[in-house]
Amino acid sequence: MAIIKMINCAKNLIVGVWSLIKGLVVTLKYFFRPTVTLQYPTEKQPMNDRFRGLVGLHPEKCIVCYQCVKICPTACLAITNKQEDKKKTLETFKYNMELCCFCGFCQQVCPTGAITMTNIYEISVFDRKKFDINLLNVGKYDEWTHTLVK
Amino acid sequence: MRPDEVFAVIRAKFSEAKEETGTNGIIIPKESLLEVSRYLKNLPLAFDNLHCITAIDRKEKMELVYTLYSIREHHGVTLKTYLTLEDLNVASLSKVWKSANWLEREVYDLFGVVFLNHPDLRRILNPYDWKGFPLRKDYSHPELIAKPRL
Amino acid sequence: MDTTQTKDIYTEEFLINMGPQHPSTHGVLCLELKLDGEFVKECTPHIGYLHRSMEKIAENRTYTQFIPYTDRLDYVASMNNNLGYVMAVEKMLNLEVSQRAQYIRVIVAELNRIASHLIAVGTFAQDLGAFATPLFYCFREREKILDIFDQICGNRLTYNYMRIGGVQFDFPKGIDEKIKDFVKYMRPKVDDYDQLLTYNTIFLSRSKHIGVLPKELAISYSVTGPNLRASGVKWDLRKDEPYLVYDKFEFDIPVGKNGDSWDRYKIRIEEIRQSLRIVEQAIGALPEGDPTVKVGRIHKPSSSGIYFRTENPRGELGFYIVGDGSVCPYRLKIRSPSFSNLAVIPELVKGLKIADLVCVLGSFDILMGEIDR
Amino acid sequence: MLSILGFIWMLIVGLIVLGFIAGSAMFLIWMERKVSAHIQSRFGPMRVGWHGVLQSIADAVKLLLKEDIRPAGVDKLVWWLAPFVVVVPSVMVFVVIPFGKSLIVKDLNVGILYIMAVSSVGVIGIFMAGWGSNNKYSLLGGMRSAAQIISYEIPLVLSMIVVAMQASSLSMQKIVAAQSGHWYILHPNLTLAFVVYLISATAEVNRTPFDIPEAESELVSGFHTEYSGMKFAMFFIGEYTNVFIISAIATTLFWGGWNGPILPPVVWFLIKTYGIVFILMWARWTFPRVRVDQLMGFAWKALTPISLVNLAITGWLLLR
Repeated sequence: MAIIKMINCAKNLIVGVWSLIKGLVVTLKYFFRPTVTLQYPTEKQPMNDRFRGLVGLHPEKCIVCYQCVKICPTACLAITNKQEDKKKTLETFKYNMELCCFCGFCQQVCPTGAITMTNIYEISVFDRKKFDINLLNVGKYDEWTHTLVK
Repeated sequence: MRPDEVFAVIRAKFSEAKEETGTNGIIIPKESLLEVSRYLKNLPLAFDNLHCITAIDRKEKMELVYTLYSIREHHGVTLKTYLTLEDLNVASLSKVWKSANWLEREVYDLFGVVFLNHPDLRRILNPYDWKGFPLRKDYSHPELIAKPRL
Repeated sequence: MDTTQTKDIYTEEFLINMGPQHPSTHGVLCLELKLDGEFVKECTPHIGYLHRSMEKIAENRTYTQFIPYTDRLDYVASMNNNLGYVMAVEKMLNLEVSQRAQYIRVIVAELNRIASHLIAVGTFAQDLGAFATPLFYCFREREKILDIFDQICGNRLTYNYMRIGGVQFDFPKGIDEKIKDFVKYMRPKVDDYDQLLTYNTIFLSRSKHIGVLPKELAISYSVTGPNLRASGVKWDLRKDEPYLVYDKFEFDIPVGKNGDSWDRYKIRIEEIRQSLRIVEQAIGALPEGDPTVKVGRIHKPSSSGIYFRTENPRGELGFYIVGDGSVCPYRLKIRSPSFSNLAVIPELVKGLKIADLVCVLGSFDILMGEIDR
Repeated sequence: MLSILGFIWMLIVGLIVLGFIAGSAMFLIWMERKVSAHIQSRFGPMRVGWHGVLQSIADAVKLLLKEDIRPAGVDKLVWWLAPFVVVVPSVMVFVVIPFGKSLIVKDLNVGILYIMAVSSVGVIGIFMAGWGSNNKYSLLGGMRSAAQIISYEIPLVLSMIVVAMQASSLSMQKIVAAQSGHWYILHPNLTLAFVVYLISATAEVNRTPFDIPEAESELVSGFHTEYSGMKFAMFFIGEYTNVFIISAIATTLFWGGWNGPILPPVVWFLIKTYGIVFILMWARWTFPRVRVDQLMGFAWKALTPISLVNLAITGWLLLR
């Protein structure tokens, strides 16, 4: 009995050591493989067409149908309009980015393609007030785009 | 077993059970809930899995829904109980199915239904010193922010 | 408290708060531990630190508007949450979904299952002290899946891809080649994990026979998903109550023997293999058609209560929805798998060491986002 | 006159060694980050200097400038003293490490004994840190560390004694000189001793798979949770100095020290040492951590008997 026990013990030891060596082989294999990460701020992943970043607007296309405001789950869009002889025109288009959950509903529901989702995703600022964005302002995203690497 | 067969078996044992029209729900008066669930746990029905407990605030009454499944027999049933708002007490099922413990705590936390003989009836999702029961329809909180326009 | 007092030297149990800030509680879970030296005498979980009142929010949102919120339940398997929710609503509406949409749903759900299991495996290894290396390997592979999702739906974590009645976008050009490549790439990697971790003797001795969850206890606590299967119960909704087109694919349900931590880990590794099989079959049989639906459609279902559950990576995700014919649900209950899975942990860890507690917690793969909702 | 010259020489070598310790700890930290990064398919530090070689210096400056936070309720003296108690013994061990034929601070005739005595003082520092921090996790870490290091001391010492018997000297230089022909690693019994030594030394310096006093995922870094700024840096320097020391001792005792053809002795010594350091790092980034009872069981049930048997066999081989 004792001999069988000893043999089993030795067998376990050998199997155990062999399993450890196998693990070491795996890590050594990847040690010599090329790395897969990017050097982030200097190298960036290419964005694809469907990426959902900050909300952008083509004001000339907007027909003030309020669909985007109605579908927004977090109520981060707000529109006011002017009534000029039966034709509505856009007056203000406020976007509270703090509430935005980047779901893309507003872009998908827009009948004329006035709302787009931009590629901007590095959206940290030091001042909370900067999250209240006037989408009609042309230079609204300068805060985040001027540092972008082209 | 199909849902109507399950109902037939329950009906044969408990004459107070009623079938809800349109769904597979079985309405049980709250007094016999514990007895019925003890019966359901064992053969021939073998509902070994209490999957979900939830409450619905129907404004004038509180509806409790127990979703049961049987892993052994591959069938399911929905038990329903109605409580009046004045008397929100019901027997705890945590002795029958252990999963009832936390699920009942959750219902207590959000709706204020008191489960009698529950081993550990404390709030679970809200802070322990929270006032009120948030999922009731008459609940309001000063800090609730504006809903989106629907 | 049990105190043995001899004059002024005495010993007593030692109360320690593990969490809400702790590296291996997988989020903001607080475990109040009563320790006797290294041994756990009592464990009381405190949850709710991530409570965002999803169920109350749902009562104030339209059926479509709630889809992005489901992303935030189990945030490493958003596709599966989306799927469970939209299928529950479709069941209320008796909506037919086109074949192509169903296939696409299966493919993305299975890819997301792989991504989720990769995180489970990686963090479990991390909890056992295999510092960062398996985690990084898993994240490397997961990144490929996220790239695919990024192309399909435009986001890497909160996909918001499923729609009531279909999906938002059709597959872009060339994505099926990419998925096929991924399946080819992934298979040898799973073998690597086997070599690096699964049969490693230290890993085995740490996780074998630790936190054994017997069959009856698992069923009684309504533990679901891989954790239930590890306890030896052959129960998978994809086979037992097939939804979508799962009945058309060939795959096995891995079942564990002992129900210990190692089994729970091993089931996940095997499920990655099975999911790869499903993805491969589905991408080969992808039918033509238009899977997309318009997002602006208003749904006004009415029902006195409908319960629908799907097989999520962490277990069975159920939605109980009551509709009163208005645009918003009257009541929406989310039955999250991790909630029930966590409830069993205090019973399992009694008498184990702290290191084993971490091991058990890691092997259950809980996620606070869906526990606290 | 001669003794004054000898003393000055000792001082110069001592200063070189002291500079070397700081440099080597920083280099090792960089090396660990690079090795772990490449094992994990990442880059690691890349920005400060060529491939981030100066990263450790940047980190050291950052740690120096950091606020030194003292948590409430600490045992002031013990808490303050602990980092020094950890660092000083590991620096002291450098006295007897032979980098070259004459590049040794002082060739004590009780070299091995000195190493054994001094290096085990470090555990007191770790225990002090655990006790003084007034943190339950730290206390658990300190307790574990005391139990672990005391247990692993025994196989460590037993495997070093084998070398002392083979060389029939305790002096490090004499041991190296005895290996000028063939290195001790070529003897089967000494190979076994080397394996035992390496395992127990890994446990001795609390590195994965034996890092239970730190145990990031269980005890949240254990004994040094509450330290910040330069005190934390001291623990770090202590840890990496220890890594260098155990590799250097392994080189000296088993791999022929600075012996080697063509290249100068110092280079040989460093090549061998960093080779062993690489093995330690490789293992650290591959294996999971063992549990505390398995760790103790392994020391008492496996390593100690093996090294005792090895000791007996060596004795028999020598007296034969």
